[in-house]
Amino acid sequence: MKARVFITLKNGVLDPQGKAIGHALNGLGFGSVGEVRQGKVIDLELGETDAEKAKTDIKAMCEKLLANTVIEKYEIELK
Amino acid sequence: MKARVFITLKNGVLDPQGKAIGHALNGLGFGSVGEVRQGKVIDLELGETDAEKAKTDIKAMCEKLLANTVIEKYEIELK
Amino acid sequence: MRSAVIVFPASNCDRDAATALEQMTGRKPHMVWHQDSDLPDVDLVVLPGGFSYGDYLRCGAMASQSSVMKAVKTHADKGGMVLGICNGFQVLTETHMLPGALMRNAGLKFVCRPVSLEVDETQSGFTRKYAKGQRVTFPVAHGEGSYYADEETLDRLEGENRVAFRYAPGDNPNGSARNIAGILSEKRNVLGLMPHPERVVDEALGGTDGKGLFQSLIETLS
Amino acid sequence: MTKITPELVREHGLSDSEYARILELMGREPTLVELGIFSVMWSEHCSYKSTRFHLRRLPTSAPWVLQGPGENAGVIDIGDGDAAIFKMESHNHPSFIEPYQGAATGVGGIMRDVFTMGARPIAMMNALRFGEPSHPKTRHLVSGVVSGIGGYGNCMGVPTVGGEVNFHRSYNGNILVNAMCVGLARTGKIFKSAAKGAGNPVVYIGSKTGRDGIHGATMASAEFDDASEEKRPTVQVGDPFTEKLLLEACLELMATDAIIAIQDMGAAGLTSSSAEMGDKGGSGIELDLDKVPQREADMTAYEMMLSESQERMLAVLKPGREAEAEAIFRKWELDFAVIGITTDTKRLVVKHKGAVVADMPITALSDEAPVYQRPYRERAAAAGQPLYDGLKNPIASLAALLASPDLASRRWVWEQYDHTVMADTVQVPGGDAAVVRVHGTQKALAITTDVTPRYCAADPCEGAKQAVAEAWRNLTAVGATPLAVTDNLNYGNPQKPEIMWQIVAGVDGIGAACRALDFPVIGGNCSLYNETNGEGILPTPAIGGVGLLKDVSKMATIAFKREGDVVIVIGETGGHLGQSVYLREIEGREEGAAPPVDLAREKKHGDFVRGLIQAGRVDTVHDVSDGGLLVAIAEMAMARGIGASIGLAGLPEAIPFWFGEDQGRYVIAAPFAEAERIVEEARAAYIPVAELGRTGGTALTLDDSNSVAVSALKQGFEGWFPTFMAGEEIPVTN
Ligand SMILES: Nc1ncnc2c1ncn2[C@@H]1O[C@H](COP(=O)(O)OP(=O)(O)O)[C@@H](O)[C@H]1O
Ligand SMILES: [Mg+2]
Repeated sequence: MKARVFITLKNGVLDPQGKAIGHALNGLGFGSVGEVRQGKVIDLELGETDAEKAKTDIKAMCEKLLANTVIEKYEIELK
Repeated sequence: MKARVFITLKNGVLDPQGKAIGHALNGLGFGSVGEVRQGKVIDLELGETDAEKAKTDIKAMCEKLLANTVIEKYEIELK
Repeated sequence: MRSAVIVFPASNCDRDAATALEQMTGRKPHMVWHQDSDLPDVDLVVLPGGFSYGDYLRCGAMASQSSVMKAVKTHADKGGMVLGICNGFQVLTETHMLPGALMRNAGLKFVCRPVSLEVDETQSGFTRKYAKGQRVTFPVAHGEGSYYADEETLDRLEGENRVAFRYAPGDNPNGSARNIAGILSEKRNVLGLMPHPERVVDEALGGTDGKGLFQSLIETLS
Repeated sequence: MTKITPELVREHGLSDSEYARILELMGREPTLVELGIFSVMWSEHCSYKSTRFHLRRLPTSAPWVLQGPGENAGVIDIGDGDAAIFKMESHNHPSFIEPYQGAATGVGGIMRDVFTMGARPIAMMNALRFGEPSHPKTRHLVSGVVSGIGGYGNCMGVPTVGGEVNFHRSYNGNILVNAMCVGLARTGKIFKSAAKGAGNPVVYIGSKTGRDGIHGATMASAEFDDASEEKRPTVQVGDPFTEKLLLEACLELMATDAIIAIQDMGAAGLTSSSAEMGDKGGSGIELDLDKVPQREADMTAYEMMLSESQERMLAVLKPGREAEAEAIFRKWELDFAVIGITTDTKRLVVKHKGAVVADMPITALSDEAPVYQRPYRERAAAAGQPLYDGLKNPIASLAALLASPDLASRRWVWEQYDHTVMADTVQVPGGDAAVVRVHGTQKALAITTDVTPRYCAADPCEGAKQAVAEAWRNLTAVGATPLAVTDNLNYGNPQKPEIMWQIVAGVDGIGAACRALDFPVIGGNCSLYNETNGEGILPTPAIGGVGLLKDVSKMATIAFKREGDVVIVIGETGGHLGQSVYLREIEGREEGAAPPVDLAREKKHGDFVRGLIQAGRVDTVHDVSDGGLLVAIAEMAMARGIGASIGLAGLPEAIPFWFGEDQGRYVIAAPFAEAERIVEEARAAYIPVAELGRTGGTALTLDDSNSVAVSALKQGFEGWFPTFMAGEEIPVTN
């Protein structure tokens, strides 16, 4: 089974990269672009077949390693 | 309107980070984890309201700036 | 004073730390491999700078999971001293032995240059040989050294005088909150800092301001 | 089995006559795998077919040279059982296509060349050439290349301590990224690539093999056109984390005596490493590709033999030592596999899925590889002394020059490189040469890279001489004894007679200078076909020089250190404005003769200055190069903010005197009494010498009247690069 994990900065945590990107996009003439935030996406291949079990595993992976919950939040998407 | 852009390495392009993450997850006891690939996710706020127009804009942004099309591919998702 | 330097895969200031420790204490530190599950009997554990695991995913994230870090935690819980420099500081925040997080530099670029620091707290085993407010110059060399913590945490750190080093006003190289360059744990036996004291213990390398930190440790631990 | 069509042959960059030769050597039609192997081994990049004949003219030996050209890197003896091992290599085309990864993998590649010989890398240099600042691509390329070099070198924990950056329109479509690595080993513990003996296990170590950069080697030998930016091969991605593990694991294995031969897998990966090891060892090699650690599913033999996946090495072990070696690589969590065996057949035999997919005489890939004496057409060197406006204010021009792209401070670049890790960098970027201590000793190595391409364009031979002379001078200026060089010959298409002439003359110039200065060439690299749409780059024979300081405490730096020091210039100031930065930036013209290099004087002046430094008599020295005398003095003032009051010695024309680029000159600052002695001694030795004035204050003052605050000069000098890069769309980061 495949899964995709999104790791993004919590609201309120400054994101200089996102800011730079937004700024650059405006500079390139994409004036309609407002706030930009950059995060990570991690695609996983899992031996696990039971969706529920997979979700709990991935949650554990996020808490333990994939996300730093001091600054980041995560969403899990199974495919 | 909000949009989310996924930027991931093209297939076959080495992903050292993904490789190391997969290795670490296995080491932490998540044995069922197979290949891992890491990419970027960029969340955009757009003034644009017409979905079609927005898509073309974002495509242009990816080609011009957001993705390094030599090694990366991108997907666009409007919300 | 007996010390140990932890070696993670792609640590790269481990030798620098060992050289400085030997020069200052007259004793070679133990070099401890990340897969070891216990520490030799030492007074000080140093987590060196470098790019443990290539800084992949997040700086210090994977190193924080290594088996030796459990032993380092126990050492600290028992009141043993721990010094984390640069990547070592990142490992300490990732293991939550120190609060907050170190994020990509505000300028988005790696920066290697001497920076002017203020010793903000001298009531610690790491800084007692400095004078409060003393200006010292240490080099920084990092891409992700921007210290972040929420407002209460920052207030608490300041309230408890746990900010050991600050970037001098106007010389903050990475956008760290409140110019924070190095912080102490609640029990004040763990110090994490981004600048490199071990690179300034030799006149030939352009300064000896780092000696005070090692002399403080020697005085405290012997 | 694939039919070998003329199209297929051409796609492999092989000419009809080359293919005819292949048929002859093989005695049959080659298999596709064999054709691929020929195409990379006979490519310019691997075979040096256009330059090899000429490179033989370079001086490569000296009593202190332990290993000249021919191995992965050159080796010199620096006393006490220590050896310095170094090499410079280009990664031009990949860096133009993907600046971050191209530059990063260039750094990784040159480091492997050095540690494969048993050395721990202790310093990196990088010589960079970009298009004109106004070109739309330039910022992005600068940003990507610099962060790629930093991203890889910083992670490796090897300080990047120096280099060069130039901007010129001739590089608009073909930038140059030349990286140099210097390492240290013990003279008794140097590892080579000769796979001697039959029946020894051939082992593969490092990362898995993927479809990375297939045909990179042939690409690096093919001229660019805008289309090839599209039909490019897959780009290699660097993995500095794995390289760091590979470095430590290799050094650990090298501490045992299990290794017979070892060689990094560079361009043409498995192919060139196995062929070269067999060739040097006079043995054969048999590979079983099924054993090769693979990253991707169902890779073909062709792909595996031509893959340029990074962070891989090939080694030949003593029989029975496999387990011991494997344990080391497992500890470092690296791949390890016995993939073949050495034989006595002098043939390269490749098996895949039970079938033999290649079986060829190794000499066909080495000795029998084509060597061309390509026709060249000599072009008269540019001549004449250009006119100039003698009424221009020298101080105003100085300020403008210091804030111009080629002279402005490179701090923006080198602050992105960790240049102090390893805690032995005793002279950081910003001086004439970087100085790195030999760990735990008072000895140090001085390192520099130099070439002035505009001189080479005006006069390929004199310009090449100048590159060597300036490298020698930069080492001398810090007090080091210059020992040897590595070169990186970047030129255009050798099949054009006028370009071939630049190469031939360039080699002659390097040879002459290295002979005269006792400065042998112990390694190098050629990068040809540096053209875009038929437009060649300025000829750019970059020279990487290494010297030794026996006592680092005597090292000199460029900074004025005291008030009241006498400022002296050693060497003749004839006012040569031809091809000068002044002429280009202030008068807007690139013309005239390149400054001639008098090698005898160069040596005499340098030996004199070095003697003063090594005797501990002077600590403040700067050589005079780009921009001329006044620029050199300004750099000495800006370094610590101590000014100077100077004037013309005698009454020559001011502009040529202050801005001419005559060679063989040094500026020295010393206390009065010492300065007087130095002047006398110079005169006694018939060395031209002139007193220009005194240090002091915070301004640079010309002829007591014309003055500028050093801080103002510094503002322009430090300001150009950050201001230029601020216009960058978004910083390239990994
Ligand atoms: N790409 C680079 N990386 C690191 N340092 C650099 C780079 N380019 C220039 N520098 C440093 O800037 C200083 C000035 O460079 P340059 O003008 O080429 O010196 P010189 O004229 O003495 O050869 C030198 O110390 C050099 O090492
Ligand atoms: Mg110089």
